[in-house]
Amino acid sequence: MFKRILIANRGEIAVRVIRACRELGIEAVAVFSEADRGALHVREADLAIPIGPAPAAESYLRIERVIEAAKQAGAEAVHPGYGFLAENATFARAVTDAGLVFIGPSANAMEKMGDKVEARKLMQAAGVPVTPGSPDTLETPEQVREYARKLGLPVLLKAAGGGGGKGMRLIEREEEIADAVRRVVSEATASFGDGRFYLEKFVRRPRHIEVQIFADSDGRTVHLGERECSIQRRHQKLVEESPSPFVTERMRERMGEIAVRAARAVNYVGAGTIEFLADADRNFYFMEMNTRIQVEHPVTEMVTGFDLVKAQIEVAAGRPLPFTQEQIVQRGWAIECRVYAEDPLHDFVAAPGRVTLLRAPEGPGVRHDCGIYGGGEISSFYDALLSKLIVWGKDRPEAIARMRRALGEFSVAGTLATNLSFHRWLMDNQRFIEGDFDTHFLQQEYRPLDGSPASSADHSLDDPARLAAMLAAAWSAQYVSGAVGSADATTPRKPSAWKMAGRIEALKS
Amino acid sequence: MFKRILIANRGEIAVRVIRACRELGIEAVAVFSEADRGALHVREADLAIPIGPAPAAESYLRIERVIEAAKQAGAEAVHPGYGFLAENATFARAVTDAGLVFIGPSANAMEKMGDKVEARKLMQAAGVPVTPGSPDTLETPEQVREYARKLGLPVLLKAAGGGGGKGMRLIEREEEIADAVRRVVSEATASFGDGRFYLEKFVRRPRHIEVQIFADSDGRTVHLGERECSIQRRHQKLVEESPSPFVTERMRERMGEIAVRAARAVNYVGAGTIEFLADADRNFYFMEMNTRIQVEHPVTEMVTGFDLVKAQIEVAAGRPLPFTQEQIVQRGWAIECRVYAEDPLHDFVAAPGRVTLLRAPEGPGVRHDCGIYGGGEISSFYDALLSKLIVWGKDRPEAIARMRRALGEFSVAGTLATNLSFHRWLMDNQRFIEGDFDTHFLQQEYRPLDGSPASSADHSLDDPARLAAMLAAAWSAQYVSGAVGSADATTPRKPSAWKMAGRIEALKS
Amino acid sequence: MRCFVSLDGTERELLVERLGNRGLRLTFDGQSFEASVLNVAAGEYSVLVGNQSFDFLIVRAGSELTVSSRGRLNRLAFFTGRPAAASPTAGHASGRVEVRAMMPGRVVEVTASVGQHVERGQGVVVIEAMKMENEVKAPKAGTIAKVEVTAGQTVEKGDLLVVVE
Amino acid sequence: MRCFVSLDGTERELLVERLGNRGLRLTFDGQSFEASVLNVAAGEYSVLVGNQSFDFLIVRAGSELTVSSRGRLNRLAFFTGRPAAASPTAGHASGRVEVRAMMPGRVVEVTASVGQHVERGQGVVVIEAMKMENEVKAPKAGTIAKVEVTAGQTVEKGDLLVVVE
Repeated sequence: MFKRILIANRGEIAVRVIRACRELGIEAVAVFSEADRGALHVREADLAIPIGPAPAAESYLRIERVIEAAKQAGAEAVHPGYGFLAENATFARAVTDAGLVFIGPSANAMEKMGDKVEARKLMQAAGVPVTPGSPDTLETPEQVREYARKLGLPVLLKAAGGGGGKGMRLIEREEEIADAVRRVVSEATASFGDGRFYLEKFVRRPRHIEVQIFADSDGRTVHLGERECSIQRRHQKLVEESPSPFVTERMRERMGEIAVRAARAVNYVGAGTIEFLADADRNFYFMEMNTRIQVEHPVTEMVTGFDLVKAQIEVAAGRPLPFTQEQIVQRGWAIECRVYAEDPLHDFVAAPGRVTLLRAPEGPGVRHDCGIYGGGEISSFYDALLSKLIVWGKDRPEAIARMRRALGEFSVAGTLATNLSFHRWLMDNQRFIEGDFDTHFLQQEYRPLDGSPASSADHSLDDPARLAAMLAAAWSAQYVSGAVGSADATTPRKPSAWKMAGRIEALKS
Repeated sequence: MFKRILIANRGEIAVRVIRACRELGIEAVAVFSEADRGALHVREADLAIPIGPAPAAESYLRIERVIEAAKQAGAEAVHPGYGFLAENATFARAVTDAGLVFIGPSANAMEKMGDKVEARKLMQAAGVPVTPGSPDTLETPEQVREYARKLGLPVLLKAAGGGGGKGMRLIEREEEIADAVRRVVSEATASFGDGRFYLEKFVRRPRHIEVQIFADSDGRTVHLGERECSIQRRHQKLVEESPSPFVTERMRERMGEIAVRAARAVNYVGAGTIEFLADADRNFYFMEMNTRIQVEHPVTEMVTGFDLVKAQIEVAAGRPLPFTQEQIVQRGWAIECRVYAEDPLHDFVAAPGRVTLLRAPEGPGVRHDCGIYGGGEISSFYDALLSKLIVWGKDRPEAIARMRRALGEFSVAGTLATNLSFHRWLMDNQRFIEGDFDTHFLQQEYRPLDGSPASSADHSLDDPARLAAMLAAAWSAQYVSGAVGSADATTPRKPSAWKMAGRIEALKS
Repeated sequence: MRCFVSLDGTERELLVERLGNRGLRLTFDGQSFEASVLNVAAGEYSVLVGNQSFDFLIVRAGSELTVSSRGRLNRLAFFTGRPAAASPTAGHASGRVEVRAMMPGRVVEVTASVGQHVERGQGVVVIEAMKMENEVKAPKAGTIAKVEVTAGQTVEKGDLLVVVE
Repeated sequence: MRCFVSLDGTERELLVERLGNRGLRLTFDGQSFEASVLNVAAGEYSVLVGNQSFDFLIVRAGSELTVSSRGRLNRLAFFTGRPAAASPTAGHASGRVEVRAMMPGRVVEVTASVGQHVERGQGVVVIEAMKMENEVKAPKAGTIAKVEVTAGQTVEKGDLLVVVE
């Protein structure tokens, strides 16, 4: 086993990997930018190496600097986390070339899955269902029109080098084709340096369901069941769960088998995820493979009981998979809420700032994977993910009730905003409770300012909660006059011109 | 289901019950003494009612005041937690007489199990093995001698009304009998108002293993496996785990069956625990039944996946047991460390005080059931239990590694002391790791000041950890002079007479 | 003391008095309420109104107090000395409105130009922060009177972006 | 600055200097060490010594600083202005020793009487606190010169219990 691992990441995932290292008796090396000297992953690590200025391009994304840090620290292996360099084949190769172990799949497998069009072809050859679409990349709007007619509108125009919802356009009418092509090419060129595009049939009422797979270097490949990830905004996942309320036992088995087949097709090693799109009839299609640990891996950990990050490290060290397919049994239900520094009342706009006070939920069935602390500053340079709140319950209703309870214990106060009120809203939403949702759910259902106190007439101060808040504020601001120790002073001694103006941003819960 | 429940307790168990209420959609009513206005259970509750001065006898133990509070708050049921009035049959009766539901067994079952001698007789009649001993209470030292000879020395002289290690004396030689009788009678009279005593054979290398049972009002009775509770000091449990590393599958089945038989013998309803003493040959004997939820219930929750406090409430509301014997399957391994305000370096002496800063562990497999917060005051009026750290792992080695990791994240700073260093010591102890221990383990093995830095020569300041601590202290005390912004100022500007004298209380870890 | 609380446009006069060490009395509209308020830790307050228990975190930033509760209220902002300032992207504003950056970041695109008519809610500037593109919207319908930023520029929170008249 | 650190009886002279905003240099025995120290939150400090990362909670109570680490050190107490005071129950004390209550509580029993000879570690007083009976032990062998408490009495932390000579 390794003695020392460098974690080429920051935030909650870096802390997550540090914890895995600790439990394996491995020393964890953090890297940090100038903005992150006081970040949690630096505080938690055994060793910490500065790697450059605040912008990620000048620090966390600098391959040679990260490898230099690994050598300087005497690390034997590098864990990339997710994001940053995690799916960068050049980085994986550079790590290997430097004589270090890359904790992840081969650069080759990454590259095969990184090109969406090549991956589709490979998957089709391996017998993995893909969405009907153009067999290859297209060149002109005319070709797009031709295939759009074959497939039937609506269709999705997608960048071949894309992923994560970028470089993608829905085409509902033929007139939109020219503009869609122009915008996809421009976005894709800017974002991935690759302007190629292809066409896919648009799946109606799509659910995003993915399967966690795991493989060791001897070719043992297993799946760990599915995750439901349809609660999204702008193609970004907000809430995930395992199992999926939509997936039947038969569908689970088929998805698992097919996911294992997909992984084997690229000789995959380590933790990976096969993302599927499922339609209302429970047909499912390969979307893409994520060749890294996912943000939402904890829900799988909680229902299977296996620590996937520790398993990544074990497999990278050449050990066999620590679980067989037979040992993997889903038990109960897990839900994850991603806590972002963003304002759910104003279109989820980014809302960085200082975390002055933080109170996190605890108790039965609650897991908190956190990347921040009270007193810390949330920088606008990086991803807005602050922490992940994960709960486990014996069934879905218990998991939802527990998440509601845990969210009720969660407070983040400071100059930042968080999306906690969105999660509270979701846990009370009837469609979510019934499991009746697809990837368009949020767009259709979430109307945060409708019916909230801010726009209703329910503003009376005789609501004890509002009264209590006001009194606590008055006390804290020392705006309270009157006779200390005397209950009889009904006349204020010191009339004050203090004005309190309340803007109540409460949702119904 | 109930709409509102009063919790006749404080500390972590009151918070635990509040969480169960929340998840069931029930309002939780706290009661508090004058010392507890700012206690965590008051802050977390929906309603909070003052019940008297700080001493428990004048508040938490005042039956009529607690019932009055329940009526005042409109509660329909009362959860007693553990300790205080939890096993007081008079209280259970008074609650029922007041038209409220007592969340626990009948007063009758409590009384039958409360009298140790009667309970032994009852258990023997039901076919439950009890330690060989006198068939009834004894009256004179002569009778004690007679039975001691029959049983063979050593023997235990025990108070009939006792429990929790009080009113108990080991007799190794006949000369000790007279003194033992005198002391047990005096202690038992003072503590329980009941001077009766009886004799039991002393079990060598005893392990304290208990079985969680649960029954509903229709007589369905199940067991939820065992807990290993042999890590004790002065008969107080410090660390518990489930399963027990000592118990074989066959023994588990037998213990479970016998525990269910014991519960049925008193028509038990709700959560209860049958405590057994096991000898080195895996014979086990009924010790006593605890007719309440136990401090260590979380380890059972984590391996079975069932929420026992919610189940208590459901069963008290007349619902059937939420699990059948077949559904109860132990998965993985759970360990609990009780965090007490006591000084493990000085004979575990009570060490109350203020908690200035608190940083609790989080992440995979970690559960923290906490009764305190940073800024809070730990009163000397009540039990020293601050919180419980519980971890789950897929097997015992993973659970131990995880506990070690979690303890490494746990900091409590202030004027109090905690026993965290003891737990760190334990997780590194070879006998504990091998599962080779009995209830005498702590007394035999724990030598906190041997080999610790305080008594070794390992005091050099070139240990970076010590150096770092000193520098942080110097920085925080603003005792650092010198040129800000200049790295060249090797001569101090302002010589200081500050003296730092370090007393290092570190254990080896 | 007497204080004036304006909640969504309605101003009320309140009387807040101290009762002993931990007690407060609040009077408005002829009704009185008493409460026990305890500052349990830095920025943390426990309040009992009758038997009801509430717990708040209070953070002060400039003249604004933000009260977060773990119960029913999500966030309640108090401003001292001045009436509530509407958030730049919320509500029906009228007259000349300055649209300011709600976060630090990099201006990716300016989608409005001087003299252009914009609808309420129409995007005017795109700021990249936290790896997301955040669209800043016009708080009211009107004409763009000024554009103060250009693409590529870095802005701080509160920096003026455009003016709508 | 120069400071004197006494660790378990050995006194050393140290030189602590500031380097820039976050840096410190410590010199002793002719060796120098540099570190980056950052006060990340109230009472919380992050220290990098070379590449090694440490994290401390520091609490001040009177003249004593307590440094808790999540790493190797459990607890480290610093005293300013005076040498380390031994805890009343620890170590080999000599001369006249005042035995004080280490916690608030109720005296359950006084097991020593004036003039009695006690061995080191022998119980002298039993105090009930936190539902436990805590035995206060003689820090050295000697004769009980004074007994200042009686059974049933309530004591505060630091109250004088007995004197051993």
